Amino acid sequence: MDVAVIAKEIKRDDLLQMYYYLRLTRALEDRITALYRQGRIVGGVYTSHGMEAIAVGYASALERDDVIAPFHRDMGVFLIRGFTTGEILAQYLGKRTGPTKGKDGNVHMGDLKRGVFGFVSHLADNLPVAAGAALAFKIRGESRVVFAGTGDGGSSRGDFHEAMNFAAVRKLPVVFFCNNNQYAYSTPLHLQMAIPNVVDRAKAYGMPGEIVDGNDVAAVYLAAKRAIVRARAGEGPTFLEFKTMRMHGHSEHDPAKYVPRELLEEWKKKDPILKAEQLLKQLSYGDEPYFQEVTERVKGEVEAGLEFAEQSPLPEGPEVLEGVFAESAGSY
Amino acid sequence: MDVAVIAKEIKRDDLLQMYYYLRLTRALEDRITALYRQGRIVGGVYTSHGMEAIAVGYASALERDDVIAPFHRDMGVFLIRGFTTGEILAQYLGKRTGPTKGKDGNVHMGDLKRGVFGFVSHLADNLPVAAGAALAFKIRGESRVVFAGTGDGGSSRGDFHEAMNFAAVRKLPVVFFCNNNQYAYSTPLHLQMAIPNVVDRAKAYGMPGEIVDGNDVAAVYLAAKRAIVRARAGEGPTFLEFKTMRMHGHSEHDPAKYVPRELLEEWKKKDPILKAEQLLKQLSYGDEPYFQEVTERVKGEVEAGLEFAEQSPLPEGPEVLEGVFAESAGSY
Amino acid sequence: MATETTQKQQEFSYIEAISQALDEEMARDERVFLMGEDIGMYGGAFKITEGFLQKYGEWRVLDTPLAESGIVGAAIGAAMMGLRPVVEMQFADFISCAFDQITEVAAKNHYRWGAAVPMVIRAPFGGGIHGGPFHSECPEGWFFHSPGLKLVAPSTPYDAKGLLKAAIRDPNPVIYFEHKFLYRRIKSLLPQEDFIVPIGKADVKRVGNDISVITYGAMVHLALEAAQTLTNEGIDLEVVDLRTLIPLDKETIYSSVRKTSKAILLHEDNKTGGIGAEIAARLAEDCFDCLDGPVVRIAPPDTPVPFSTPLEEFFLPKTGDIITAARKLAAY
Amino acid sequence: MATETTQKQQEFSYIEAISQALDEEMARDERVFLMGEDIGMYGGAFKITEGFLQKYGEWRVLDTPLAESGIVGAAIGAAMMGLRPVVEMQFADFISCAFDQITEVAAKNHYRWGAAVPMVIRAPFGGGIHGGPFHSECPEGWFFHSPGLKLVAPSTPYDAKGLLKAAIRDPNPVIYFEHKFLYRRIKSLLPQEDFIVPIGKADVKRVGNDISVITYGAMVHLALEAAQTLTNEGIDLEVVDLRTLIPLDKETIYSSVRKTSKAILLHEDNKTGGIGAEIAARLAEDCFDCLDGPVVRIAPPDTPVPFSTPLEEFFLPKTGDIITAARKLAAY
Ligand SMILES: Cc1ncc(C[n+]2csc(CCOP(=O)(O)OP(=O)(O)O)c2C)c(N)n1
Ligand SMILES: Cc1ncc(C[n+]2csc(CCOP(=O)(O)OP(=O)(O)O)c2C)c(N)n1
Ligand SMILES: [Mg+2]
Ligand SMILES: [Mg+2]
Repeated sequence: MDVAVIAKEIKRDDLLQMYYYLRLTRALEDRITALYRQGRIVGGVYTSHGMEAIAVGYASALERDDVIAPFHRDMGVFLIRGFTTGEILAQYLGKRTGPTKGKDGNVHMGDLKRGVFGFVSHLADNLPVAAGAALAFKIRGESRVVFAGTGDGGSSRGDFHEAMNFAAVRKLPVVFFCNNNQYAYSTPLHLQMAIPNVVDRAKAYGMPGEIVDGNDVAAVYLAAKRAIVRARAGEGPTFLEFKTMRMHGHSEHDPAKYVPRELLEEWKKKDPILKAEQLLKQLSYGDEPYFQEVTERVKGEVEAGLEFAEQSPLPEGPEVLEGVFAESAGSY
Repeated sequence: MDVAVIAKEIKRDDLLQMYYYLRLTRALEDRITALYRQGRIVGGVYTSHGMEAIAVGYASALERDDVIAPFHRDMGVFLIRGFTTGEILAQYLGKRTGPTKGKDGNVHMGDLKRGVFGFVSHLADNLPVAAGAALAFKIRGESRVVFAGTGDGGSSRGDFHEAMNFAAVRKLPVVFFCNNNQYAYSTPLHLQMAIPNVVDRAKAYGMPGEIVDGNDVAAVYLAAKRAIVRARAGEGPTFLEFKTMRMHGHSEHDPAKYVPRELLEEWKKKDPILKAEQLLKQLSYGDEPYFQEVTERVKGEVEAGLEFAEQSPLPEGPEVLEGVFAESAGSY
Repeated sequence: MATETTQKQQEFSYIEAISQALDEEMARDERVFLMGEDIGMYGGAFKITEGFLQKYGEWRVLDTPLAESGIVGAAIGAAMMGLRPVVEMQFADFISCAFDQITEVAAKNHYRWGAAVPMVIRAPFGGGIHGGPFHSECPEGWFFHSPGLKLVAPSTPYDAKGLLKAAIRDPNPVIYFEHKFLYRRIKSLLPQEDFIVPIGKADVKRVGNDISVITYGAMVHLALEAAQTLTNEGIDLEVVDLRTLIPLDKETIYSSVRKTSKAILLHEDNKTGGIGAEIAARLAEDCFDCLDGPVVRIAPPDTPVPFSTPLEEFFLPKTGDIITAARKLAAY
Repeated sequence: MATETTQKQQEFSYIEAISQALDEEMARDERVFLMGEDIGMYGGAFKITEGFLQKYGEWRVLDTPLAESGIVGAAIGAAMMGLRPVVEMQFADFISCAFDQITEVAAKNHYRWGAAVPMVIRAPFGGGIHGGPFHSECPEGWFFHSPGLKLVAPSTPYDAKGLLKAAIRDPNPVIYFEHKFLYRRIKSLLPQEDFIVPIGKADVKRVGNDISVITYGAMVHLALEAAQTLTNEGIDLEVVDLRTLIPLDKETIYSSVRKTSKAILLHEDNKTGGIGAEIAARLAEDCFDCLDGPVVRIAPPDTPVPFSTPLEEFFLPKTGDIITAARKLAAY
């Protein structure tokens, strides 16, 4: 990205805040990974390691009353939407103070009040749901937007097709994105699709698409902004393909031996935090001591969160029976 | 279509046979419609009236050991594959001598021995199934091809997406087609998709696509041939969009008031039988007396079939219990 | 003459009751909107929403692409944001295409992360109309097993109207099984004022002392017919109309069986895995001492719904089956 | 020492038994092939097919796109042509995405038009592994209701191997529920020669006189544990392992209950609509006179499977539940 363009298009504070969230995401997920290795996490761990710029970039581009249906590597979304490190770690430890009160695990957090949909494991299931939220905005005449994601893998599912098509026909204010991180679990792209870019799928719906460097938080932010503006203007959905690379295993138990070392080496150089620091330096918004300071700060926040989570109570057995049915429904 | 090309590419006998099947399809379905109006048909009636060239054209382009997963307006397929008018009318009268022995109705006929898959109401469900049959051919190293169809409506379903994508990834010997007849039941194209042509969907799979005049049996035949040759050569699937118009209601109970009269008038001039007769005349393969003779001949076949069907027994109640499970499975 | 006219004006068919409920709820609450295939311009395959598009406009009566999963997903999203979507399946059979969205997203969202999903899926179900295996299904058995869903199935115009209103006002996902066979076959008076039939309450449609026939949907009328015939023989059937399948009204069921000591479970759904199984289990568990004879299930055999008339007649439960079973049970 | 080694060589875990069955059937019959996500290069999420790609090649071990409906549909097509596909669901939970293909196409093809569909879907199911609502489901209850499907669920390495072989050789669609919790937790000796466990035959895993515990899958081991404890109290449990859920082995169930006069139905599937309901209904119908007490169901409550440890523990049936119920029933 052209530094001059960035300087013009993104406010300094916004960039610094994105850097902070990149760092916070990294610190939080690294801590979760470490806890996982110590056997202290309940269930599996899927991280956005090396892909943090996607969630941080697009969530920063949205307004507070926009709605997000995050993908399963979008930790940044939760942080930006005000889920505390304590709440999040409580979720990973199965504590009652987590956003799902122990009912569900890991990244499956959601909260309508904070405009984040709980992730559904069944990949792509939340895409039609996101289109439906956008439909609600359109019906009510609100100028709000929905941001909803899938992976390269999830884009093979029928619900992807049905969601994209419906959103395009009705020109709904929704932005779909794909984190193309080269693999679906162990499956490389060429066994998933016969097209060079996932964005080629947008044409099938009459929807504009864009390829974006998913490791460049500024690029993600600006592409998201463009799509959001378009959606808000009533011009309908956009599809964004964020090119990136999954740097860890599919989940933390997976050594990912199927990924060529060279590929990882190559992408390591494009680490989103590294890129962000280079940018901040070029713009003279930040320097090494500053980066150090932020790194320390987020570390503290993670540790404080962990303390909260560890001191939080586990749910009690009979809580199983609560919440199958809703007593009332709100408006969001 | 250029008459010289047709003369060169299609044998006289093949063209005459296609004309015969067009006439037979028309006569059979018109008879079924008349029976329906008399209340003599069990269940609903969906016809290919005005769209006969599609099934006749593509089924004529296939070899006998190729397999077809027809769409629900492809009566010509059954006739070409040797389903007699008697069997077919027995099906429509719910008789035991119909291909489904009364278990299912109308166009839901199939027979593995004759290489025709029974239609599944749930539109697009048979597309992944067709891809799977093509996979079997590929695995066994056979040079057979599968032809499988949907409508413009069915192309919105997730199974369309999953089938097309899988077939493209594995370069399976299957040809997908869409009969784009402007409507899905009452729903016009602009409420179904935001693209000008259904064929635009092929690009999302890295699959070549072609738009074909669906009312020109020679054009359908030649386009099908090209796609079949490609599939047989191991080059993978093709998507064909046959442009046409549904000239009756969705089913015979539907007066289709939502279709503008002018549209029907316009398409009436492009009637596939009319077109075929013009072509045969241009090529001096046929003249009015000949057309008259064929028309009479097929009428006789339909009436003979009706006699067979009417004299056939209905199934008996306890036959309900037969056939839930297979005792053995064959190889086809 | 004058009174007769007045009375006639208040008599409505089952299908009219459904239309009225939709119309009144849409007028009452602007959050209520409709989605489905061919429900707008065409007024729906069964004409239940005829005139609605003109009255409420294209953003409250949405003709959708042919994509059940996408439509249901979109309804979930809109419901979570605070709207009250009512989705029409053209036939209940096609709900299989939306199964994943219903069971994994709609049913679980509130339990998992507290997001209420106030939506209704209308599913025209059942046989007796020569629909064959894809247009006659009773799919309710598929959904007993997904905690978080409510299932209702009215048997009269009164219940049809009152339950649909209750379903629309419920904060949970409700599948509303409306029996196609009853649409135009039964009429009754409806109150002019607003009313609901509460979800979760069965209704004793006929008080009797000897045997409880526990049933729902079209079968209620069969049970009432059988009861009529059996009075002459001194066998006094009580007909319990479940109305709601989930959550079951155990109190009404148990108190009926406590009185009669004998139970027939009657449904049109396949025998194995139908709601009859669940009720039999609960009786055997909670009401064992009050049973004076075997719990008899009357239901179709475990086959798809066959097409041809003699097959479908054999398949469907008949008044005679109830009479025979009741005689045997009375003599037990 | 030498004999110990020999014995050890013949002792295999449940997961090894599954791998062996697949390997042996692939070696025995070249029509057998595998499809699924990450089953090739990676050897499957649970490593069941590790080394298979190298041994059998990419056309008999197909890594597929992430698209369950498309994969199952393709398997149906390949099966109809004469191959013997075995599809792996990565987790049983994702079978909801293929629900339509399974219930509408696979289950009905033979009944409707005589096309056998000899295929197997392997579904790793069940809880106890901190999987939460989307990785712990027992979806078998969804499929009782679709005539044409067979459902099996082994509890031991012997049954796992024998039933998988039988399923692969069966000419019908079979869903094979393999319990994830048992994968590496139980071992047993396996015969060296080829053997099958016939579909449709239950197995009395422990002979006893006082109460029949009818169960399957992981719960079999709980029942055996409870039986052990109860011997000291003079309560003699008979443990009937269903092994096949559809078609049910009524003879074995009834003859056990005729002997003991008391039945506990135990499953990990949700209580409402589980197979326990069906068996209770059949007992109440066909075996009423032989019952000397209520039919007790032990099953999780009607909620999704919760994530956090204390919740999941509360949710899952425990040995103590069986003991308590058995004591009560014995005293009845
Ligand atoms: C419908 C469905 N099938 C299978 C899975 C199991 N699964 C979880 S993540 C995953 C791979 C996802 O790949 P992709 O969409 O590219 O996302 P990534 O993890 O690479 O970000 C698979 C197969 C699932 N979650 N949902
Ligand atoms: C999954 C599914 N949903 C709904 C229907 C009901 N239905 C039958 S045909 C039809 C319209 C089909 O339109 P199209 O695919 O364009 O085919 P055409 O009839 O125009 O040839 C609909 C909605 C169906 N058969 N399957
Ligand atoms: Mg990926
Ligand atoms: Mg059409």
